[in-house]
Amino acid sequence: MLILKKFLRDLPAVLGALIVLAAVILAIFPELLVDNVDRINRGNIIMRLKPPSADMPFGTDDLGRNIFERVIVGTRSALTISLFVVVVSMIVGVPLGLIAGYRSGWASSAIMRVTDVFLAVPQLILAIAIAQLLGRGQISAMIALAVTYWPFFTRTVYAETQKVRASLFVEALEGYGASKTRIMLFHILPNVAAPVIVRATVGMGFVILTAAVLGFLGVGAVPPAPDWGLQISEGRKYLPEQWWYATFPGLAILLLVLGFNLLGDGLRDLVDPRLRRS
Amino acid sequence: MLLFLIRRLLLIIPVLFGLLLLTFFMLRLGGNDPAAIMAGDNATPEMIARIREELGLNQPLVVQFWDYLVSVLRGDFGVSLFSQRPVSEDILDKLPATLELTLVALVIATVLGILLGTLAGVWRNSIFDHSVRIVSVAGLATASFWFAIMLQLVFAMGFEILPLRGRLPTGMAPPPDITGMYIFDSLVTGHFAITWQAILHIIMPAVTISLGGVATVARFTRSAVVASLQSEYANYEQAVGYPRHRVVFPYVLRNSLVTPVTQVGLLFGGFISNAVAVEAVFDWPGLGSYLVQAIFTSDYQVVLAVTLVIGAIYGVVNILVDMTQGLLDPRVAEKM
Amino acid sequence: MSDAILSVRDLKLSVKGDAGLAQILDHVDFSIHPGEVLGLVGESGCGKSTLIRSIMGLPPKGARIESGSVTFKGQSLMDPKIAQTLRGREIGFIPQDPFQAFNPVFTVGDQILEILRWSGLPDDPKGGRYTKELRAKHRARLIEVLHAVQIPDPEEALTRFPHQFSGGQRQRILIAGALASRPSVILADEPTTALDVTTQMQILRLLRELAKDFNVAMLFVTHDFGVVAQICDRVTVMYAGQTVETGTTRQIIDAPRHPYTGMLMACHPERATEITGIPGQVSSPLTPPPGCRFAPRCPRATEACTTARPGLDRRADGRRIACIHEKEVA
Amino acid sequence: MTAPLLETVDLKKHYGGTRKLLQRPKPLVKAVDGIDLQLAPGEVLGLVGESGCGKSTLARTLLGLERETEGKILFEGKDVGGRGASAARAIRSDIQYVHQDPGAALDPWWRIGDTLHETLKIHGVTDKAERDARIEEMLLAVGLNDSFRRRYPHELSGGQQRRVGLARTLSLRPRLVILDEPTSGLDLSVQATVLKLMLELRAQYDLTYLFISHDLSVVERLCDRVAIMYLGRIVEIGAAEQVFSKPAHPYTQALLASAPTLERQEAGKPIEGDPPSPTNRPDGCPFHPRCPMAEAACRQSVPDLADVAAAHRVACPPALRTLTPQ
Repeated sequence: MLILKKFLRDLPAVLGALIVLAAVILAIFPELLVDNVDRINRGNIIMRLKPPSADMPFGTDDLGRNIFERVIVGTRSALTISLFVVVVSMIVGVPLGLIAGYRSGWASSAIMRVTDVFLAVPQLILAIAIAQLLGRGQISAMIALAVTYWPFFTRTVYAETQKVRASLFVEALEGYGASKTRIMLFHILPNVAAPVIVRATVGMGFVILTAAVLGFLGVGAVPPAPDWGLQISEGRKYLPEQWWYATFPGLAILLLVLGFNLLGDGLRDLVDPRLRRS
Repeated sequence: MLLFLIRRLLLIIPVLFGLLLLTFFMLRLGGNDPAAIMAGDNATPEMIARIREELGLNQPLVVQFWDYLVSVLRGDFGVSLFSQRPVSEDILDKLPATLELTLVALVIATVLGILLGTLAGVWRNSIFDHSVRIVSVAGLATASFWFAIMLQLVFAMGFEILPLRGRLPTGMAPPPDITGMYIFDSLVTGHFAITWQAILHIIMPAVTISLGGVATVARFTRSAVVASLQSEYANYEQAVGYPRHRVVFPYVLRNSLVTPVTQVGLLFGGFISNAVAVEAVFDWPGLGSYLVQAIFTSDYQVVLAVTLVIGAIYGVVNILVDMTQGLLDPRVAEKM
Repeated sequence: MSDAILSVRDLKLSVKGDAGLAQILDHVDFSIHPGEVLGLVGESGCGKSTLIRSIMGLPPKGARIESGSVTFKGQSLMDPKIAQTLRGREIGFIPQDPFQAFNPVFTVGDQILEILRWSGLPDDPKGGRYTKELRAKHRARLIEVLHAVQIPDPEEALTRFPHQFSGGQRQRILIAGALASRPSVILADEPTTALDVTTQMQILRLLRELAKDFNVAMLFVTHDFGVVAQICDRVTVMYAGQTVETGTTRQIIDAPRHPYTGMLMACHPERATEITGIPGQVSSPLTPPPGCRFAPRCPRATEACTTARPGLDRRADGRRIACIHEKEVA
Repeated sequence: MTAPLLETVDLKKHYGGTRKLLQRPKPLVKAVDGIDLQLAPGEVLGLVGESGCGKSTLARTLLGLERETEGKILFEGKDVGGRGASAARAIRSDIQYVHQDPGAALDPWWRIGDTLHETLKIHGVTDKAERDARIEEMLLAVGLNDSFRRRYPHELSGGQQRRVGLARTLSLRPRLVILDEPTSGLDLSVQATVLKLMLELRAQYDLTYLFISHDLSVVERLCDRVAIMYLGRIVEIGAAEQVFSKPAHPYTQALLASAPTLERQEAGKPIEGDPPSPTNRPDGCPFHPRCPMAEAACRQSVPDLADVAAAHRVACPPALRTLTPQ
């Protein structure tokens, strides 16, 4: 309860939580703001490239589609991709980091060497290559991002595990004869959970950004999907006259990622044990 | 120190080997048939078979990998399917453009990030601190390619004060080639008109790339400064009569630089990532756009070589970062 | 007795924090005379660190001085500007933990010379710039003091980094830093707590000699009566933010009169006939008991103790005791 | 002397001394270097030394957390040495440890009650009712009421944390308890109550203590025998009364002279120099560079313990010569 109260006092974090919450609701129920979700890909050539108006606050695109509605519906794919990527990366990366950080021996060095190889090149480059190999589409983008993102979790968990491992209470447990598995699952895991949750929250935003780059470069979603990165790439051709086309999808990315980052920041402050003690 | 340098350089080798292994098998097992691409759209199966024979693509993959490895060690990265030139020549052409861009971005990120972060840390919880926080969180939330487009929209298309794309105006000849980095080369050779143009052209792409970096460096500097100001030694320094500004600079600041400097190494990867998309937006003839094009055309020799080069640069940058830490902190230096 | 150089008069201070208003100090009162070593003794939570910071003119964030004063030779240390000019120059400081007090990335020479740069020496030209010659002069003075604190090869020591010294040597260098500017009083905040026994005794003897040689007064904060016996001339005892008893070292150690001092001394392994302790816990500064703060744990407490704070009265034997049951002269 | 509960024979624990390719060599640290120790059932043996003397390493090696480099560990005459960490802990479950900082020894995310339950579970007490009963008993024994089960570690004061640490260890019904600086960082008034509690518990549960401390006054009060350690070796051991009243080893003498008492100690020069680091220990007797009695032979060979009186042994030939004239 005290924690909740503390969280509510952190205005930016609350703002972030509200943004994320709104995005989740819109991803599940786009009907709330979109008249007919099935029709968002249907063009209307007469309405082509109309500037923002009260009716269509973000204007229309080159096929006369309502950009506002397409941006709203785009929330769903953005969140789906990032949730998938982050969850898969955590499932793979967290146990590996835990093992590498707590056990010593060949398995642990092998894990870290493989992680090093993945981290030796920027994630985006590997992701583009893999996405291209798998063939263009949202699914390949998701797989490509997941395959290249898990090492980040391994690294975080590895570092945190080493910190916790050095702490006196782990030594005490070893002294009392607790098994390694018990220490790892019941003591180290909860203690590294906080930084992992923070990392995952910020990671949601990061993946949305990376996925948008894939869409923009043309290795992600396929038209006519209402993908934000893809929309920016299409809208770019109509600059500067039809500025709204490329601008609003970008603002949507900014807002949602901002939401995750603010939330992650707030959580970081919240779970900081130094602050918890007071 | 020398021992440290040698050991670290040697440690890059297995990582690069692993990287090569990963990309090689990934491309060959999952990718398109290079022979089919080389032969073109109208090739007959016989032609493709002949090319396979010539390139040794019939051999087992392990043998192919070995052959490739041997030629890489000799400095031969093969020939680009797309440009029909040796890949190493292409890379030497494109690398300076990317290096120039990332270096300028690095300078912007470090200088601005440390400045903002320090001031925010010193004036904790002030309006300035809150603004830096908002700006940096927003900076980390911005898609770089979109930000690039917005900059173009405002400064190149709207106010028309900055050039839209490229490294130099069309028609302007590049300065004599020393490093391939125009700003440096033109300064050294005295072509100041070119310097000016090169700077104008690099502003928008460099700012775009550094955006996330400024934010990251600022945040890490701020928290390090805050922690350092609350440390025992900062207390001691105040207690024995150092004036406040001296406590901050240089005493607290130099301590606080260790963490952000680590970040700069990690940032470099982010810069190259950003460069891929940003180079595309600004038509910057660098390694990033070269790589993207190679990926799209399944030019696998190029993809392999460029990933390797980027991996090597990344490794060297991280060694430099560790050595900088040694310069900042004598305790670190002693362990080297 | 000559006039006090540093006096704390009836200091009452509260700190506003997240949990509420903490009444950290409640009428602290003592003074230090030229050349004497005054021990300030109290257990954790008695407000020693807040008091030290307030004396230096660096009260903790959110602190409010509700009444009283802290003065150095008549100048108020509650004025941040005056305090800034006196810190390092007239008031030296020796910190608790020599392992933490040094900035790890600068040489010890840089750090200690920085003190002299801002404090100056009494015979420095007034208002001048900080010249090379001045720095050389400060350096020479520092080397002289480093000799006095028995640092071998001071010239070379100045160019080394803190981690290259042992704890005892670091503490010696910090002592040199406190003495170099010829201050008239030094605040020593548990300067031997972090050291080993043998090193502690070396440092205590060194401090005792230096205080005499440099003719400097000292406020020596500690929780260890053994240390007090070694170095202090007089002692003032604090409990939960209140001064409870002040007297000469022998008076306090051999014949404590305030119930708290008495019970505390009885806990000392050398004195205890039977190991006991003091029942109960120190009250929280957020909800201090009215009147005498020790009353809830005091066997002699009566109703009167909980209504009004006892005054710190001077007794016939020269000490000052804040206990209504110790009115009669012993 | 009755059969010892715990005995070590020439126990050594060395670290480092290896060099990997292209790395800085790790210096060889002889943290514990040839310790012969006997603990009689029911006694309190004080182990005194300054930081870096190897007392904590000795404790960890006895406990089984570190594997000894050389030497024997016998518990009730049975060889329990030469095992890896988990095997050693299993066979030495009669030996338990109370940490120097019992607050940090508690997992910050676990309530006290859960931690106490877990400790018993690890030791195979599967019956929850029995665990509850034991925990209740132990909390009572250390003077905490049952409500502490629901508290988190950071909600406890230093003294309370130490009580929980004692309850946790004693719930395992050990025979020998290693107490690592059990009073450091405590206020005088709290320290007294904790010491009192430890003596009561020893009587109540028939315990043997190995009491590690640097605080001589506490050791003097609490211990039956005392061993003085310097750079990985025991330099003097004997009945507490003997050692404190007639210290034989020059280091012990210096240590006693350095401990601040309630009287001002004017006489005697304090010992010179800093406690040396175990990474560059001198040849011969490790104390000779600081020793006022040092002679040529001290620089060459490491002296062994020899009887100076009944149940009082010292590792210093010059001191022996003066104290026991032939």
